[in-house]
Amino acid sequence: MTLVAVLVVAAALIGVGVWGVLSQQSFVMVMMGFELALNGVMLAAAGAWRFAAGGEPKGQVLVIVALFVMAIEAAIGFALVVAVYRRRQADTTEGIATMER
Amino acid sequence: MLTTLVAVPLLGAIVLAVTPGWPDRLVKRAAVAVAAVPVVLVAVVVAGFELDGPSFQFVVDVDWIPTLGVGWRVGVDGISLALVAVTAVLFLAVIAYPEDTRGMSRQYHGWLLFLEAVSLGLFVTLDLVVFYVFFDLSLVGMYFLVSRWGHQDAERAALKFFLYTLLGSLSLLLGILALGLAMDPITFDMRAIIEAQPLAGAAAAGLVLLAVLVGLGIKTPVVPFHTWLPAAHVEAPATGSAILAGVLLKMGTYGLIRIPLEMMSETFQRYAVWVAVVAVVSILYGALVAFGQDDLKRRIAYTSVNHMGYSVLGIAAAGGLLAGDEAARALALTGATVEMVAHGLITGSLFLLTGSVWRRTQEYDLDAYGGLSSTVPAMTTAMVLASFASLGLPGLIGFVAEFQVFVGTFAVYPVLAAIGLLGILVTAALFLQLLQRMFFGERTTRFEDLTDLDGTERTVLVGLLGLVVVLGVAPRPMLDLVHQATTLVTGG
Amino acid sequence: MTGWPVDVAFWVLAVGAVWFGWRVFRTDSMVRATFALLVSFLDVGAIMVLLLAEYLGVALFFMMAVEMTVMAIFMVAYMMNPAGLNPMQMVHQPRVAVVVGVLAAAGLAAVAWFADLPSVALVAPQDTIRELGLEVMGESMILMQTAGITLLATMIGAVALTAAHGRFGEATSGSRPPRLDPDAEPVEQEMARPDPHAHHGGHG
Amino acid sequence: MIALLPLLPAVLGVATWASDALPSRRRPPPSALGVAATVGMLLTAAIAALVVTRDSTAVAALGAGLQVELALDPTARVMALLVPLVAAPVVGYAAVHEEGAGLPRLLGMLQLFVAAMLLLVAAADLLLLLVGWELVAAASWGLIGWEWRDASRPARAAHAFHATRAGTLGLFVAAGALFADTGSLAFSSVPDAGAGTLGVVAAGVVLAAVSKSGQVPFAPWLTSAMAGPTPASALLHSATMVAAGAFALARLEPLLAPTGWFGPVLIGIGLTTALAGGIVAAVRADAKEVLAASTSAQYGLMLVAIGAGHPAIAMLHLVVHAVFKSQLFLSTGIAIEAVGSRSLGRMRLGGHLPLAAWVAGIGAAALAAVPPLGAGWTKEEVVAAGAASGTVVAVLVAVAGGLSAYYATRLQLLAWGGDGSGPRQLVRRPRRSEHAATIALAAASLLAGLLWVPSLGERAITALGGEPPTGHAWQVVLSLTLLALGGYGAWVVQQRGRIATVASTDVGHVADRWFGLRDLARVAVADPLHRSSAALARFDDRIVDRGVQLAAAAAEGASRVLRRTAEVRVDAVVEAVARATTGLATIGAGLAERGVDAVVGGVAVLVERAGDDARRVQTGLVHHQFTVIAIGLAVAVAAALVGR
Repeated sequence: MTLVAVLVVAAALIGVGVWGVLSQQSFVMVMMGFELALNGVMLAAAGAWRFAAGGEPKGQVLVIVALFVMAIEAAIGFALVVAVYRRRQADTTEGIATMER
Repeated sequence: MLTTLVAVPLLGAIVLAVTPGWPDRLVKRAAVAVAAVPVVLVAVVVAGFELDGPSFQFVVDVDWIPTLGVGWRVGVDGISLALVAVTAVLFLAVIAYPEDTRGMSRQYHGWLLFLEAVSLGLFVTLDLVVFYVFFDLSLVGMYFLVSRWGHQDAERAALKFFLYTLLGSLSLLLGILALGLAMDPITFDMRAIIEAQPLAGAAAAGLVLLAVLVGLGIKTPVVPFHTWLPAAHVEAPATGSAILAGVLLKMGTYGLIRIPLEMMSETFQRYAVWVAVVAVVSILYGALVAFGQDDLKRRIAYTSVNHMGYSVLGIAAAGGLLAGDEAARALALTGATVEMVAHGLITGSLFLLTGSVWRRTQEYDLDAYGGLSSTVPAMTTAMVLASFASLGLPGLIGFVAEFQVFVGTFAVYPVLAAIGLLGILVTAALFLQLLQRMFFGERTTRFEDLTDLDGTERTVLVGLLGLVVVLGVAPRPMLDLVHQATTLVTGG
Repeated sequence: MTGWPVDVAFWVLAVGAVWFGWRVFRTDSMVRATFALLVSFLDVGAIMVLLLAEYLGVALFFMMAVEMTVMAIFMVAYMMNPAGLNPMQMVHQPRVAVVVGVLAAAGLAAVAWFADLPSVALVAPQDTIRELGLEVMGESMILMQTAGITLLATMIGAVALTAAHGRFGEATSGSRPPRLDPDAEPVEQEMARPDPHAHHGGHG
Repeated sequence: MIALLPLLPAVLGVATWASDALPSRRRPPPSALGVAATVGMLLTAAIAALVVTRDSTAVAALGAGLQVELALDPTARVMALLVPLVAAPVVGYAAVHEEGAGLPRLLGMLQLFVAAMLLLVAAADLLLLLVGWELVAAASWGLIGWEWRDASRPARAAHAFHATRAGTLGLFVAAGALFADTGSLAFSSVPDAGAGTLGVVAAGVVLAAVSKSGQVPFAPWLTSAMAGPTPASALLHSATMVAAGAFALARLEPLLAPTGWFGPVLIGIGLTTALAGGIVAAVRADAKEVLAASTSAQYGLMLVAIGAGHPAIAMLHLVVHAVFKSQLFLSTGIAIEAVGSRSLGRMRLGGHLPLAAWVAGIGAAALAAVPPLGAGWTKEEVVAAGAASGTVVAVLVAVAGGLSAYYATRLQLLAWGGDGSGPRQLVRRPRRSEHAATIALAAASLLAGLLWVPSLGERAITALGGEPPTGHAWQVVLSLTLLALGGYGAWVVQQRGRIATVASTDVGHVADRWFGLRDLARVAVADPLHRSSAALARFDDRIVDRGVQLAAAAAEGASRVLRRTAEVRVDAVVEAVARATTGLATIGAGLAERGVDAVVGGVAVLVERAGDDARRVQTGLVHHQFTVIAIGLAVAVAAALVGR
């Protein structure tokens, strides 16, 4: 278990997350992709805290901040999904194209 | 002091923007009063400027984004002070000049004041990032001025102008970033970059120079990047044209002095001859194409290409050698700067005059006119004076500039200077023909009851053309001011 | 914790995290996707424990367990096909997504692999939880407080967004009723449909 | 003190002109203006005398390392006195001779003309010389185009301005070369310049002077300048505009002669012009244009003297020429007003106006260089000076003298002949003050005859810093013989009644058109200029802007590709391609058929479409935005890596 190994795993998670974000039509699935990418980010931060920062407590704080971001993203995201669904009956990204032209 | 200079018109613009319900006449008076403040402030700065002092004076330096070395830094040397002065004067004139505001007097004057703040800010700032910000903001202001108060096809012309010059400024941004990031520690302080010459000898310096030159060349404009200019000018309101030609074009040549010439002198020296060639092409091409126009405003617009060519030629000559011929190179650079001042005053007057013509006749076609001299003598006099100033008659400021550019350039690029001289012949032809077609000969019956210039128009034009004459007859104060800076720049 | 058992556990968990992450987007059932994501998170939480960040790992367990449960309920309540009874493919631009995802992963991995990263390992054993507590209650206090406020604002915002009745009237005003047939045009509703041109006012 | 020399007439001129703006009841009458202008000129002459005796100079720094200097050398002293003295009767004459609302403008401009000329004369450096040079040209533009209601006059004024401005470029080059080499523009720094620089300076000055003095190949502009009012022509041809060229050459000759080619070139140009101008003058049917051509010829003689190393003689000839030529113009003006036409064929006014005829006769005799008059002496000196450069030169100068005798006689006989074939009635009789002006100038012409007194003549030359040339008797005999032949020839031809119609013969026709020089200027310069500028204007609209169009098209293509990769509806792509094709077809059709308008329209369409497409990238679909963000990030990272 080395820093490089942890970061590679994190990169893989982020990559899968990006793929999901870009390929999924459903808003919920898009958000899952984001969560997965953030998951990778947290892993990378934890790995860096462990192997590169010598256990400096601020590293853990960084992970907590990422956790916060995830929580906020989920809350606001779901709220928006609900609001959009109510207003436009849309649950996929193609459903709202009002910004076009 | 300089911060106030920028802040006053900006505040005026904000106040006009956020407080509706002004009566139109009050808006005009308030705007004129606000625009008069920078003129007074500039006079104070000029009076307090020490000719044997340091290069940049009235310096204020406040950190803004310290980690990137970006700050609110202002200061003027002789070159920028001359431009600041002409900017303040021209804006006062333009704001005072009557224009059809289409019932949006508040917005019109607000945008003008905003443009004034941006232009003054661009000339006084000593920070490249702030310079770039103002460079772009000027496009925004001009876009709205052209699109809202322009003629029929104004929207399109404004969009073309905006996109084209935005492209240029993006190219410029690349160059600015390269310069700032090459500093250690990173800073965008012009003085520091001039001192350090960060890209001297760097492999990519040529590319950076190219990016900067393209960016500034579009704004100036030089052939072949000039095609946005006639379209924008023809559709713009006359006051907008006056600002565009009188102030905004100077941003290109001013940048040319500050960035390539001062900050990358070694690299610039290597390619200066090509810049000079482009300048000569601009001079001849601009004059010839202007001669071929039958549209009053397009003709004057193309002479801007020609005149800015003189300025670029002077700058190229000043940067054409790293050492030697200091007196001639300083003379060329002084000429280039004076050309900017001269072009601002002269072409500003010419465009304001076309505005007066347009408001009376709604006609730009030269062939529609003839023999106006008897009906509108004051307009004729003003036009004749402005035309002769533009074609470089001695005793008027245009000659001072052109003489210095050519004599100075001769030491560095004699052949190019001699070829460029042919431009003044064509300029003479095109202006005399313009006068002849509009004002002399048989009077056309179509415009028999034309009214002559009114009091406001006269006052403004007397002011501008008075400066053209006074600075042409007694250029000493202006030349001393500018020469202080150009001597330092050219190492004389 | 060191030694080969740790390495083995790490790799097992790592492969699990990525595998289940991948499964999230390859299953027909929304609920199943949600749980796959949960497993991926739990794997990462476990890796954090292996990395001696016990607090973080455990916090991740709990938080994700709850969040994914909520998400599963959400799926069942709102979304079609929660149980994956019908096979379905709700994707777009799949090739672009794959290419970009692979590039992102490869790029980041390349950075991890080739970059000259600092190497200051944590000297075990150390009371990392206590240090974290002191940090959170000490120097990073302001950060935590800000985060708290932000979370509060998030809650309020989320409630406001989802509320059926808001300050400006019905949340459904101007909306279209649910369509029963997915391919049918939306039914026009009587109530308060905004003027379609009103949105374009700002473009001039 | 010396600064007053140009300043006084300038101020007076502006004041005179400005009186035009006064309300009509407070406007001074023309007579008052005329008197004021004449007195002003005399005052200026007095100042010139003071400056000459006190040897006043002035230096002023202009800033930017430039400095200007006013100083009079012996050559300039003569000019400084001559210009206001010739101008005094001319402005007085103008006030009574010309009528109409524009009189204050005319008088004002005449005085400004004098001011500009005096500045030019007093200049001791190339910058001021150039300033005066251009101002003189501008003033002459205003004067020639004075009657602007006739559209042809401003056009001719522009012709004059352009022709002399082309020469002015030479002064620009000279100034640039001198400054580059020595860092100064003063005449006194010319000897410090290297050989190459000296050559450039000399070439520039020669070009400027040749164009200004109406020499081949610029000569036809002088004929165009005849569109101006008579007093303006009188001043322009005698002491101001045209004189500037010969004056500048005379003043700079000692500095420029070391180039070696300076003298021969001047002699060549001068002789060619003297002969060609003489022939033109001999066939023209327009009274003023005869005088114009004779001016070219006379200045040709001065150039020969300068080229032969005798600028002092040239200056003396310039002085006497100024006196008799201005008088001839004023006299001719009387004749023109009397018959209401410039055509020589309708004059023969000797019977009606005997006094004017006799006065004009003195001028004509001077033009013909008949001996007891000063002009005769100076011409003989030119012949003698030319002989120093070769017998051929002397012979050709004498031939030119014969020609001048021919056209002077012809002019006199046709305009003032008293055989009664003139008009029955005069359109307008001359006023007394018009006579006074011509008589004053004729008297001065007669007075110049004192130059024949050997000691006086030689002193005049030495006072100008020259040396009298050594003449031979054969030259005098030759030149007088040719002179008599010329005069007799003109008389004989006149007796046969063919003299006014020479221009209708083939040879005469060619000569009348300045041997094709005017056409040459049109075909070689003006037409190509017009054509090329029109072509370039079209080129600019069509082709250069095409670059922008192409860029727009490229942007369109890029956005299309982007859209395809983003997998937006295929039919939109097809539609865009179709529209682009039709758009290109429109542009193609527009280029071929409707020209500029269509191209401008095409530009607009393309710009608009590029804008549309740029906007279309903004689909409003979240996943497209995410994709763009991801790609952008990757590019940024890559750039950061590459630029590291």
